[in-house]
Amino acid sequence: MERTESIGRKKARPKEAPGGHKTQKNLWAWGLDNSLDACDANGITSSMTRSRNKISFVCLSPTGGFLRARFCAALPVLFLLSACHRENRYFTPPSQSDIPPTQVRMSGLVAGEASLQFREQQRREYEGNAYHVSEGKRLYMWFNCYGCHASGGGDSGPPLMDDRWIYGGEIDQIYLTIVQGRPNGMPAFGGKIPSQQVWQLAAYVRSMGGHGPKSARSGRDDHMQRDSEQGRKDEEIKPTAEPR
Amino acid sequence: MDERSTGLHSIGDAMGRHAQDIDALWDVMLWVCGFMYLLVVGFLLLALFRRGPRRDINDHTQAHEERGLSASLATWTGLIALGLFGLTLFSYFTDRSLVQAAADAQIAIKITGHQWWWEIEYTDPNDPSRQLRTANELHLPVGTPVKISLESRDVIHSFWVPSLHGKQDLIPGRDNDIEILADKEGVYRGICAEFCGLQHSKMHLDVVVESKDGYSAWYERQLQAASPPSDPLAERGHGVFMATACNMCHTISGTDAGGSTGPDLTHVASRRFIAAGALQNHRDNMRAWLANPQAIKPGNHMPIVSLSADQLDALTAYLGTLQ
Amino acid sequence: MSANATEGTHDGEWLDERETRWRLDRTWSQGRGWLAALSTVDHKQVAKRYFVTAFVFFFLAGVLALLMRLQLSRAENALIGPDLYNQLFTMHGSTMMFLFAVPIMEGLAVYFVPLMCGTRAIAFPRLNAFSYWVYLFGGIMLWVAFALNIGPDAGWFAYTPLSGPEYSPGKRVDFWAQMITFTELSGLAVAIEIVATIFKQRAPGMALNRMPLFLWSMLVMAFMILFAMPSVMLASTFLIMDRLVGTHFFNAAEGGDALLWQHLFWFFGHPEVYIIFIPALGIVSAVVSAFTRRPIFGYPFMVLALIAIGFLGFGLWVHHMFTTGLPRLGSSFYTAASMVIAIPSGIQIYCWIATMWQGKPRFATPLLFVVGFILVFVIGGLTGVMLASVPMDLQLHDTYFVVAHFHYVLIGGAVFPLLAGTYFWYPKVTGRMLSERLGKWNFWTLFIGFNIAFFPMHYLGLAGMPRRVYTYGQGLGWDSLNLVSTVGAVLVAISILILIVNLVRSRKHGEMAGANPWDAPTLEWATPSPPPTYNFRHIPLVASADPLWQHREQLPVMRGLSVDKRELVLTTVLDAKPDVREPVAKPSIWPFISAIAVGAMFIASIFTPWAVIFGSIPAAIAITVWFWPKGAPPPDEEESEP
Amino acid sequence: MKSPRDNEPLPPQFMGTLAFLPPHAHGNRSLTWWGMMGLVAIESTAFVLAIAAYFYLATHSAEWPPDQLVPSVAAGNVFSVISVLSLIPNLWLKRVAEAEKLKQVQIGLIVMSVVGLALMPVRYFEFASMHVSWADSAYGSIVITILALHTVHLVTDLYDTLVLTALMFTKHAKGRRFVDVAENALYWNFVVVAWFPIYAVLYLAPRFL
Repeated sequence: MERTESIGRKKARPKEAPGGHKTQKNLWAWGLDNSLDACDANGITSSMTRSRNKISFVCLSPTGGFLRARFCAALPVLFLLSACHRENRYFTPPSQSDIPPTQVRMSGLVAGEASLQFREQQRREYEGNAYHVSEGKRLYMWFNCYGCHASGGGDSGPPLMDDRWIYGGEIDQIYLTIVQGRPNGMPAFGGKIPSQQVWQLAAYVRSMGGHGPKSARSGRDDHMQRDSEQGRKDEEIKPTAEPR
Repeated sequence: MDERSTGLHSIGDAMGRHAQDIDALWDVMLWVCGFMYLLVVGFLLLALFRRGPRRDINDHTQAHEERGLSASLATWTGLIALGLFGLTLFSYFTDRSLVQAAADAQIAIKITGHQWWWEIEYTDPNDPSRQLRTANELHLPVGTPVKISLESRDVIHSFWVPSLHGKQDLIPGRDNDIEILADKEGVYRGICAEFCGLQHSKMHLDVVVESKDGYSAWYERQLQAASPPSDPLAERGHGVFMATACNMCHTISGTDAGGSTGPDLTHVASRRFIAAGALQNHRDNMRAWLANPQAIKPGNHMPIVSLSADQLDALTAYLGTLQ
Repeated sequence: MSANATEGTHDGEWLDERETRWRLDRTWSQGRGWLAALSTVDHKQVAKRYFVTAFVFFFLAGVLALLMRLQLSRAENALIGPDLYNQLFTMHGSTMMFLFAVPIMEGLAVYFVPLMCGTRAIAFPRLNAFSYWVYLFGGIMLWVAFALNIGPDAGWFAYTPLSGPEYSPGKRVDFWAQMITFTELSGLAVAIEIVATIFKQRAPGMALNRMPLFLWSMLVMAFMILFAMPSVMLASTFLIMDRLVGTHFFNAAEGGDALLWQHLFWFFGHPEVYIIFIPALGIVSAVVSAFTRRPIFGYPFMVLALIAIGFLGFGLWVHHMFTTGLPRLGSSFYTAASMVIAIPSGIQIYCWIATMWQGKPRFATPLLFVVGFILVFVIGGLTGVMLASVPMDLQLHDTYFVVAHFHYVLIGGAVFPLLAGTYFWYPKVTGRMLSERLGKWNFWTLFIGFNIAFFPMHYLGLAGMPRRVYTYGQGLGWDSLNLVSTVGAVLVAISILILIVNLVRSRKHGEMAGANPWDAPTLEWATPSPPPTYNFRHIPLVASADPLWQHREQLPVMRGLSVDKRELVLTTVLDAKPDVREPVAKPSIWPFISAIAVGAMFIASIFTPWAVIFGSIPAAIAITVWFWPKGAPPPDEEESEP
Repeated sequence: MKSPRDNEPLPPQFMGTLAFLPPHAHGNRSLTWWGMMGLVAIESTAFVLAIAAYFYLATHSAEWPPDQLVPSVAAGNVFSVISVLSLIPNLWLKRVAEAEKLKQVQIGLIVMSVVGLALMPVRYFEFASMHVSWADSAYGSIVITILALHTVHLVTDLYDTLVLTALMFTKHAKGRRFVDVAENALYWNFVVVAWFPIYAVLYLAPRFL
């Protein structure tokens, strides 16, 4: 796995190693660019990007002429970088291993340096990507997580949107919880859900608690908002700007 | 894939009552509009290139032809109005005949749109237990009016089989239906006609119109549960199906697989196409699809499940037995 | 007192023409330097920016179209994936409609309405500057988002629930919805200016029945904007609220309805087509009249037809929704209404051809484009008649037949006239002629390329090819015509390149034009090319619909407006009797600053709803400073702008 | 401007003078009035469409409002009464502005500012008396949105009035500024008139639908 270091706070974005997971054919040949390569130009990302699904018009900006130069210069680099990753649609799993390096630990509270790094990487990769989070939301319904945890408020299973975690609330800990199952009713989905989908689920679960960049989180659902009378009352009392 | 295998999909190949009515209307429209166009072009060319007296602004004599032009403006307007009136009437009566329901639809079918495939449910009005679920391949008896109710699980789709009828949208939260009546046996291609996201392009549907006997036979066959695999390879494939991600989303009746978010695979091998019309259904395509569905339909909801080559072979073989 | 000097007189003595011009130049100077460039309120300067900006967007959206055509040139092409392709066609449609077609028509109005009215400035010139900046910022925002892979991907029509919070993750659709807010705000502002200018600032004597048809068409367009655009602003507000603060307008499970979006969108979307098309009718009338050297045949019919189209345009929106399962009887009503609109369009076509019949056609490039317009547009109109029929639409809706139809209507009905207008008015705007030779090349490559590109699409649609597909299977029989279509698209691109060469080259090397190179009849030709900042040295007095054909030796004018203050004359609505002397606003940087404040508020609101509250404070401050009168007020009057 | 000879337009033939025209006028003789009418047209359309959306959603819902959560009418009534009464000083203000009487205009503007400020807390209670959040249901969404839409107009006009009040106490308070005051008063009329259909929709429609 290849990682690049940041040129500043928040700017680091781990990129995956070259691998056979390009879903779209190479646009290079047509002289088209990739916005992620625009990131490259800033020396941030690694040599290989995952999804060549963007034409960069940074060089062809809409106003042309004198406005263009000024305008390009004014682009906040940080915004550019985060946007590149946040909005990509990743259809294929990364080629490097995405299995947490630390093994089964029920408490999940102690983590070594390597696993901290890994955790950071997975958080950026999944929590920071709107498509992953939204896929996680879809799978949450598909695999009936909803059946026990409701919309995060908890039912027969524990709530997922508060800060209390029995088995750890970090993304890799949630991953392990899903994969391994937990006593008192949480089934083990290891082998039943492909790894990338588990990460997406974990990222969505994290986003329920307000983790991850706000701009990557999902909006409201397209189904009933109220799972229970309690949830209903809560909403009546205090309308939230960020409904689940 | 050759043209024959995709089935008819042209508005001109009208093989159902409704499509034929619309096709007749099309012919009239084409002739009337073509005639109007030729009139315009003729008048334009004549106006530009005619010989004879022309006046410009410096010529103050009151143009003699002014009256003639005014009169022909009235004629022209009348002609347009008449043509439009005729077309509107014709269109209206065609529409009446389209919505005229056949006495009683004998088969009730529900089609549910998903991103990006069609779920099809047949109910036998006489025997509710004879209900069956399939996907992406609609079988119909020839000459029998069928009422299809259309629903959507996610976004708006549109059900369209050009050879049989116009489209009808599948809208979440609304109940639409469409009646179709196929006159000729054959295979027709249905297409999702409302933009529905990443794989809108690959959301097709096969409509197989059979003789009534053929249809009944098909129906009976589809009602059967899947037969247990006989050869060892398929047996192993069955194991793979049950042990990995497959059964999270797919149902194979007669087995433990009961996932409901993906297409029902009980008789997947009997279908002409897989992946909602994206691939013809044969061994190599099936294997390629299982190995990497995202390469064939990027963004579709079937994930890449990492399977070894052996497992893939076994799984392909198993699915091949689900006739 | 010199501050009271007026044209023609100075303290009771005659000012000679030289002195008048010198004083007017000084009074109406827009200044120099970058600050002056950002502060200008000259409608011609602003309009030129509209032209350039809209053309750049046209070019960019055209590049996207070429990419799409390349992708579709063969079956199962792997050049572009679905994610990018969806962004491409969304950007193409949105840019062409919101950032090119409407703004370029607005730009045309902003440039020529005051000139044709014979007035010195557009009404509310600072608002005009503001609306341009807002439009520019909205367009830049959308394209920057696209470059950052936040390009909208739910189609230019953004149907819910696909565009809603559940199926369009991230900020892509939010940027699209805010772009709507930007451009519609800009469009509404321009519409108000146009209505006020045409109603109140026409030259003395230019009664309504002496107004050039171009002005009539711009008036109808402005009214349509006023009543159509609020609909899409409301819709996009609903959408963005659904996405960002969790409202349920389009959520069926909570009492919302997905079709509400379609009703609101098409209540705007169909008039939108006429908002683009009606100004084009005005251009065609101007060109036909000038190049046949006849007044347009049947002026009253033309005016009535324009107004009828304007009204009927609001009664058709449901014909975009025939397949959604609405009650059939209601649908038939919309069929009839949609067909009826062909009558006024037919009358217009007839009147132009009748004018050509009477007059002496001069086959210069503008007239060629008009002929191309008629040949192409009528096909689009007739396929429109087909699509208006419910049964036909059930088959043809959302197929390539529709793609062919509306490109015949929009390229035929708007781009051809626009190019006619470009060749016609370029001399007025720049003072130089465009090359006729390149113009003919431009026309023929466009005409041929366009038909090669789009005619086959009719057949593709009939053959079952749906719209908005990023690829199609082999064996469906759609390959060869798609390839033909792509070849045609390349020819169109070549044509546009020829146009660009012509525009750029002629700017420096074109033949000098003079005030009225075409011997055209309307007032914009009664002033030098390019016109001075104040448009007219003296306010014309109009006695007919074709003043420059009526008066060959001397132009009747009114004197009495100040040469030392920015002033124009307001006239009565119907008869254009002189009524009031109106001061005109001076240049100001504050419209620009206000546009920045408003733009920042819009963009920030994509990320937090609180931006609407906090962002409105700087916006309110900036706008207040803009309106606050500057300097010491003169004894009884001071300059300002409402 | 360097121009060739033929870039000179036709020589002028003076037919009369505009010099004696008044420097400003009220009502539809002024540009401001036309600009204001444009705004009113746009905003009326927005209101009409929002109300149409309300009834559209109402006819497509099984229960309207959901759970019989009918809004309390008190705050809305207070708002209605105050805004109707405000028409009296407002029409007077418009008249004195057109007569260009500075003292009276100043008084009228202060009164209207006070009225506008007084309406703000009432409006706050109106939001509360809807008993529904925009995130609850489509009913909540459209009701809150319509109310917010009207509030935007209220706030805009209040701000405009405050600015004009300040302006009319400066040296600029003459001539065309009276036109601005009169047109602002006209806009207030619109805000009040627009309130009535909205009142009917928000408070009465849920009771009768």
